[in-house]
Amino acid sequence: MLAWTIYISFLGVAVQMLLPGKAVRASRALALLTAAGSFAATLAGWARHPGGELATIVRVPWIPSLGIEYHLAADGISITLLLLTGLVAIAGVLFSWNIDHRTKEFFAFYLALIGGVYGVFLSFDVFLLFVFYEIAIIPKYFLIATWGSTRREYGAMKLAIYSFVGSAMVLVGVIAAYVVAGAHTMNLLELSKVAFPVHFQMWAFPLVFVGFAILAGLWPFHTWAPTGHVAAPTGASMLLAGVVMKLGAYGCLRVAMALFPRGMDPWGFRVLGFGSWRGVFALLALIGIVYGAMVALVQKDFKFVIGYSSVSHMGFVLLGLMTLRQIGMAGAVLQMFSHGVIAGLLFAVVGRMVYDRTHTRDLDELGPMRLGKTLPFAATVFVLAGMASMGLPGFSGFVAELQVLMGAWQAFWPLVPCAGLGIVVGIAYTWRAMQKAFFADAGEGRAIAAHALPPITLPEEAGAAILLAASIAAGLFPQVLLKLILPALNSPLFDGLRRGSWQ
Amino acid sequence: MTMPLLSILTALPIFGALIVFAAGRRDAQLARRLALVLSLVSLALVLYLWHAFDPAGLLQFQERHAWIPSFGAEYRLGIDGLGLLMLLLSAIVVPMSIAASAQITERAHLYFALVLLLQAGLFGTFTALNFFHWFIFWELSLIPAFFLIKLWGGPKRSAAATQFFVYTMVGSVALLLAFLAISLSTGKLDFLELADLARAGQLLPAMAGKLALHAMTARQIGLLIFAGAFLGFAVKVPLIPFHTWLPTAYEEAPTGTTMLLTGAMSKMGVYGFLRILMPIFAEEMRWMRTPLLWLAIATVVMGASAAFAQRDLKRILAYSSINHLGYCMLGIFAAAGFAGNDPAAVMEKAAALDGVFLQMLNHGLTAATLFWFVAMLEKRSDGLRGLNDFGGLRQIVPVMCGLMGIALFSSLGLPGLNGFVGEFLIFKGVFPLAPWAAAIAVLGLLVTAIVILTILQRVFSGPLNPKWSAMADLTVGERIAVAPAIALMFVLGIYPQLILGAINGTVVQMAKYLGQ
Amino acid sequence: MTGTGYAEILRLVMPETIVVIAAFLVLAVDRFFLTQAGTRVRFTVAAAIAVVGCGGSLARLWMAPQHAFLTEGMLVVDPLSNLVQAALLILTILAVLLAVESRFTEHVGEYVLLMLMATAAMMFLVSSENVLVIFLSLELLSLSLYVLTAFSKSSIQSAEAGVKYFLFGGMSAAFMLFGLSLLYGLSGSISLSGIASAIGPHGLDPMLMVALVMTVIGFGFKVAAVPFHLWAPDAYQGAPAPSASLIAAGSKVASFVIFAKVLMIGFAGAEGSAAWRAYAAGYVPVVAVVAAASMVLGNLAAIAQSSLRRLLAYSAMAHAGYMLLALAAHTSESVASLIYYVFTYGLTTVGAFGVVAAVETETGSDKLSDFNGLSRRAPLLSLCTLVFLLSLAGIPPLAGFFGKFFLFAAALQSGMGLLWLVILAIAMSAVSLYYYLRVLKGIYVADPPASAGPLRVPPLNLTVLCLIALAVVLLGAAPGWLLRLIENAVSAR
Amino acid sequence: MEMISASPTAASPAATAIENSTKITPVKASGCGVFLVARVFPLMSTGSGAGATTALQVVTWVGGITAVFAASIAVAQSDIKRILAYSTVSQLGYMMMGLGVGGVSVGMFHLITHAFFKALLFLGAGSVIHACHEEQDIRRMGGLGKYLPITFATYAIGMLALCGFPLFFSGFWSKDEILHSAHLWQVSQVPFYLGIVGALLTAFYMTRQVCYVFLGPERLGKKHDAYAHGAAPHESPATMAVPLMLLAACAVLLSLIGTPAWPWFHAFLTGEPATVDFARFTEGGIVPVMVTSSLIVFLGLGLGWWLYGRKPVEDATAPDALERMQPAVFRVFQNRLYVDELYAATVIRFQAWAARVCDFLDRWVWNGAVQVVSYMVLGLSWLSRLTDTGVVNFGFDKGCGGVTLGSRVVARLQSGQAQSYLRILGIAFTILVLLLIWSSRG
Repeated sequence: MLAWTIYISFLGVAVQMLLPGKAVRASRALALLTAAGSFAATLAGWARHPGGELATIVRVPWIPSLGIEYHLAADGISITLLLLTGLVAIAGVLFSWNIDHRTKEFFAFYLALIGGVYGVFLSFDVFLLFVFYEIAIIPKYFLIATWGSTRREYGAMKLAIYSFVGSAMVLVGVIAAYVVAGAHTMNLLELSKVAFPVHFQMWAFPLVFVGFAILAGLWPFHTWAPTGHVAAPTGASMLLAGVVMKLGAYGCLRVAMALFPRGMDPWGFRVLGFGSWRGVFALLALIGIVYGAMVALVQKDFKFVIGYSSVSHMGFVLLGLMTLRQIGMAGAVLQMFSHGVIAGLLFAVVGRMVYDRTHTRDLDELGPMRLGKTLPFAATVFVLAGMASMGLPGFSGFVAELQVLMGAWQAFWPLVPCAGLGIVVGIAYTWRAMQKAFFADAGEGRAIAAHALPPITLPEEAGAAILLAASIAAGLFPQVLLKLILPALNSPLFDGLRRGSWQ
Repeated sequence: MTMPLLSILTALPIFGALIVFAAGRRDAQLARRLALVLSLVSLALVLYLWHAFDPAGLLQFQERHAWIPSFGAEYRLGIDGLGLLMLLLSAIVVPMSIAASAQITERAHLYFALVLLLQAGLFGTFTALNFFHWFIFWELSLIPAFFLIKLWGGPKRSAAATQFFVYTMVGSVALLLAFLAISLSTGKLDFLELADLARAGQLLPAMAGKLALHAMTARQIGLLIFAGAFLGFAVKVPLIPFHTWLPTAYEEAPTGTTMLLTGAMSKMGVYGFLRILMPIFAEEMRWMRTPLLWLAIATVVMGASAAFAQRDLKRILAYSSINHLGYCMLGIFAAAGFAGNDPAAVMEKAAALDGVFLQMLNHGLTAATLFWFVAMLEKRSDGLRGLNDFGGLRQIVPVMCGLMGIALFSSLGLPGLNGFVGEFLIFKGVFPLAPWAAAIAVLGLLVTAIVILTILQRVFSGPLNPKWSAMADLTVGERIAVAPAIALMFVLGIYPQLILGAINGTVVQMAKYLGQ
Repeated sequence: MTGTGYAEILRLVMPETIVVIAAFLVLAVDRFFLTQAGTRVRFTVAAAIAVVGCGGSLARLWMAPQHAFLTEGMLVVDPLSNLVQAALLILTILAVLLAVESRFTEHVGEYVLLMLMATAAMMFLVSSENVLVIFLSLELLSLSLYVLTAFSKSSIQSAEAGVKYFLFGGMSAAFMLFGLSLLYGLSGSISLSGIASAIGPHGLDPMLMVALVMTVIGFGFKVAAVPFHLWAPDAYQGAPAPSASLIAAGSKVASFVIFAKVLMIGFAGAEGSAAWRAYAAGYVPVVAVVAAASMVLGNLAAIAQSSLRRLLAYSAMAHAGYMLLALAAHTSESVASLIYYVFTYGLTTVGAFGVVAAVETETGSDKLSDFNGLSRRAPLLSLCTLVFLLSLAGIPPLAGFFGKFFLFAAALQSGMGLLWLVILAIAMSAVSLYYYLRVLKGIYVADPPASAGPLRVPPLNLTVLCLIALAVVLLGAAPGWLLRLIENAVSAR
Repeated sequence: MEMISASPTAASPAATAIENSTKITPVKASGCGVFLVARVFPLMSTGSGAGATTALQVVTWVGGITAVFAASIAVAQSDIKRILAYSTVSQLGYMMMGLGVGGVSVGMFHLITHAFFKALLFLGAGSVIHACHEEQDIRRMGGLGKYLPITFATYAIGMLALCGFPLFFSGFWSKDEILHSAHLWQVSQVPFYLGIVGALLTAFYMTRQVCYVFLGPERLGKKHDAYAHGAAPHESPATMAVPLMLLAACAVLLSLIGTPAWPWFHAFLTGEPATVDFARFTEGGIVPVMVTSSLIVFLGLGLGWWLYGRKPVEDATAPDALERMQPAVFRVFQNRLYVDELYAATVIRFQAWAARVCDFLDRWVWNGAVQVVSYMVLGLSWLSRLTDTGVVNFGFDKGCGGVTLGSRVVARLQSGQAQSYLRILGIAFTILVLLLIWSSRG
């Protein structure tokens, strides 16, 4: 059932291309239908595998001579991320409702991207995973370069290059792993059973991890994220921040960490106080948290604030992964979901509700417009989303970061206070942006009347409602997702990790 | 208790907020009346709880459901005397604040909805017994408060609101981190269970064992974590020097909101100390006794003195609230700071805690009323509230200044009014425990008296400032509105048993536990 | 010539023969019957005959696969050679089909004839393990390609390209001849295996080194590896599209196959090693160095290009670099991967040149700016371009990616020693994406010139291109069967 | 307690406020205070059973000192109401002392009795003031006895009760109980003597007051001739007279419920049945104490009479008798022992200074610290932002730029000059051969 998420999406792409260029409404409807369809498929699949344990969906030999299989499988982590993808995809379509320039191409690329993402989350054969991973990259480029706003071509190309450098590193690692294993298979599970030589893991792990983590916005390879997010059209930036960054984190967990667990073992010597790659990446993640938040604190461009906030929040994901504690990693996966939803929401407000109406993202210019009064709905949504993003309890972000920090307390406690600093700064920038954009005091500058702005449309309200509901639901009943995630973390796939420094 | 009364109590204002927001869109008055009615309903509910509450028993009206087992989050509600008292206070203050917010006309439906949300936050905070559950409300109560200040506040509202919010958030984050550590080391987030652990002396070893931090002794770890939690509450109370958000916030907030802030929200901090820090970190508090007492003294004395230096009525009252809460802190630290559970010590601690409880209630009531009077004054002086803007008002608005005088005297601690009882008991309890602290803190009493009397003198007596010769006295409606508060001051002043009776069981048990 | 009569030989070389006959048939028909007809008709007829001829030869290869090893490796017919020949024929067919609509010459007969002769030459080339025959067929191939390059008499560029190609081809031919003669001198044999068995024992003496390098230079010229590439950009740019595609696709396939044969059979025993820090003299290091140079220089130079043809030329060098990796690895897997790679590469390049031709005939030039907004003017064509370029960039699930993957995997399987080269290759292919994306950006993102209406693409070309694109996708999505064929073929010898 | 002693001083706003609200307030308010202490008495006296806990000691001492302190001030006052106010304070001191030394019943009993006769006195004073056209200075009164007989009589009763005139007045019994308990107090005898002195002073200043107000010549007219308007001092109407008489009655009769013989009130508070037993008088030193206090009272009365009653004061401006004897001492008392000045000099000044300091700390130190921290964070943020644009992004862009540049250079190698081809070939050839030769040596 889950496999249909991929098929439906690509089917949607095909049909989109066959549509006549004029049929704008049709292609919108079709896009929405496709997204909803694949989401429904996800739900059905979830209903079928509620336990979160590993379940193979399709497994047919693909390139026998290389032992490559077309192997789709899902565990709780995949399902969680599939749910996320479905939600964000639907919301993204809703928030792209106002795209009328080359609509069908837009949605074709959009759905292709989604299909690729679904593929990554579902494929259990490293080769297949990589294939989908790359498939997801190209549409991003065109979405941004064609429909984007500021410096779109720069942003798009930057994103593409970063992604490709990353995937190049991954490719090297994967091929090397394939060869070294000599098992003539690309199956994740079997590869994870292979005991690679430690010295090999010691260079393969950082290679693959960084390769994926680039896409997860690991500092200092994060700069594609803000530029890309800002340049992208709303729907795309929702997908970028909401889903694509998760691809990176997912790859880190699924491939890098599952295949090369010993890569995180201590080196046996210390450089600048670091004893292992684990420590290095944990620190980088932490720097990402604080640094991203701080940069966001002093941005003038509303969208950049959100862009950097994603860097900061993805830092939590990576930190959680590096804790190697069950709770920390569960928190990381939860944070993937949470950040996906929240960032999507924030970008929707900034890009669609505000920018498409006021045509400026400069916080100082937005101030005098008194958007709090003229766009109360946008203001409300942003406040709620902001609360969620700053990790107020009751929203998904809180539970996620809570668990990540718990893991961090156990793994490397000295980092925790710094993470706390990151959270505080996060609160500061969210609140600053919110005030400057929506509730600025009566200042000079052009105060525009309410009627000057087109009212919030139904699709926007629907999309916002979906995402908000998701965030709050996950915040109040994280158990629902944890039930999926925890068994997945205990699956044999991560035996290596557990044998390693997992506690 | 089959009926989840506490959940209902908490849910009521939330739905109320929705109703007000939806219904009051057109008509500010309607919104206000609706909100008032709703708050009175919850007051009635609280009174029913009060009635149904068994003074002897401890934890009552419990509700308990599993929530997130993986880190010990539970849905657990329940109140003992402390919780009940706090519920009562919030239930009393909120209607007062709504009644005092008549001048809010712009986006009134939003305003009153937020007020009700704030009330929900308060109720949730005072009834929750599991950190996770409690923290949700603890944080969520900030948001309405923030917007109440931000959207309806005075000229410097943005700065004030942000400072208030970020400042408190810093505290919360520290608190959160501390509790993460605890939950890791024990797997529990339940206040009572943690308290039991702490009493059994297992908490500290657990923490030390689980978080084997580099070369840190168990004591250091304990102190580290305690410091985190302490910061969270110290900011909220606030203890000097974590208080700088308060004067601006109180000054800039619309007076109705200030009533809420000082009347109810400031109690959240003290409540946190009583419910969380004192039971769970008893040992650490004992270690840190002296510094803590000094903090409390600083809060008492410097709060009062700073109040003396102010020229704006609201700021004066703000600082004097700091000073009054300082007494609570003094009582708590003294009670928590000393070991030994011989009957005498227990008795003294009980006295101090009794005083703290009463002081919380009384200060809430009195301060709220005072700000209310300031609001009335502002209404008549179109916004002027400088200490020296008035003078001789007693000749033209005798009723107002009579009633306000009573409120002022209550806050000054005149015997016979509620203000006296709490402070007296606190000092009575603290004196035998930490005579020096009590002695120094008495200065605070003196200075407060001077401050309050100065208000009386500058505002009400002396030559009449001709500017106000036309000022109107309290209307009948206003008199009726404030009457209950004033009456309550007398009642509590003369018959504190009303409260002491209800909280006795809790206090005595607390005092007993503190010994161990 | 012991025991094998000419009939036998004729039977063995039937495919080549069919092609040659078809070639003459084309010329004859064009000369004698179609003197009055318009270019289009003549091209159609010629193409038809050529296609039939190649088809026949294909059928022959398919129906009656032969197996033979004539004395001294004069003629080696085995599954591998059959497979390669089949591929060559397919490429030729495509090239010819794409040529049908072109208008650059009056001498249709001669043109198609030369294409077929070149094809025949390539077929001979790949089915021989004898330095003499190799050299002869190489010369035949080169000569026909020179002419094909300079064929567009109207265009000065074409002439220039032809001259340069010829000059440089001459030099490199000289080098190769010198090298081969040295080999003969050293070994006293003209068959690769003979040479190998003769030089194997003594290891690598300076003479052999010189011979080796010279041979490498000769073939490096054919495969346009840096630094022997200098002819390529001009030739790619100047030559008429069909010739260019033949040069870029067919001759590359043939040259690489024979290059591999020469090195792996002829210099067996003199491999040496290019492993990091475990360096040993032999042809592997030479090839490795050349490969590295090709990747770096090809990719970098491609970034700066503004003409699609030149861009393709430089990317061709880069791809040559990747393929040399397989030679450096010199295992049977690597050969298989090489063959897969070069097939798919050839296919893609033919397609790419087809697109160039289609756009050129409309806009008159191949500047990147002329592709702006193509997706609005010719959606289907743009889609094909997308497929071709992404495949060249190595994006899954297109053939190019799998080619690269197999290649690198094979290279590593020969030992982790080549890891540095693989990493370089992958990094460079990441760089390569940049310039391919630039082209695609022009096509999809940029807006078409205001005046431009829909672009007219001849239906035949379009269908052919679509077929190629489809093939590229299919070879990518299901590389299994082709890979099996190749592996069987490789392991069969 | 300091509050209350300070409260009636007319200068301090508290008193004004109090007098504004209602005359009875001081009594009532302070009564509440005592009552409260009485209520929490169990709390206070817990622990060491002998009723001498620290709290109680504090109460006792404060009470005793207040009693004497306030009384001595009252001696030299000339405002009728202020005298009463200070006497109230001093009586409160008694009550506190009583609570401290003797427990609830003692203090409460005096509270009750005092409430009545002090109410009586205030009312009487009111009536007097009313009669004298709002004149409050006793030096400008005198001889009012004949104009206001009822007031005079009742006032006298109140006065005697307050002084604790033996046997017939409630004040005597309640005060006596206090003194008795003080006498029995283990901790110290000083409170007892304080009480004695207080009693003496009370008797003295009350006599003085009465002499000034009701006896002697009329000094009223000297100020403003009220007679011109024919408004001679006149007795208050019944509305005032009746309460006076009722209160007077109580002032006398209350004594019945608190005698040691029949301690009904004590019993009422303790909940035991009350019994009549005159033998109790003989118990531990009751009689001696009674006698002593009576003597003291008589002494005080006598002194007062000797000084003020014997030869009446003719002139309002005439210096006070005491003043004539001890000008310095009297002035001290008259100026209320310079309490206000003391406060002004010490507490208030210190307070003002402290306030300024705290305000400074608040504005600059605490808040400054917060500001500094936040600015540091902001600074760091800017730094990070600069790093991001200046280093990370810059690095990326420059890197890409470098590649592009390199590609240009490389592309320029492609000169297109056929002549250079051979050169390049040659170079490549030699390089490769050298490479091989060099490597084969190694």
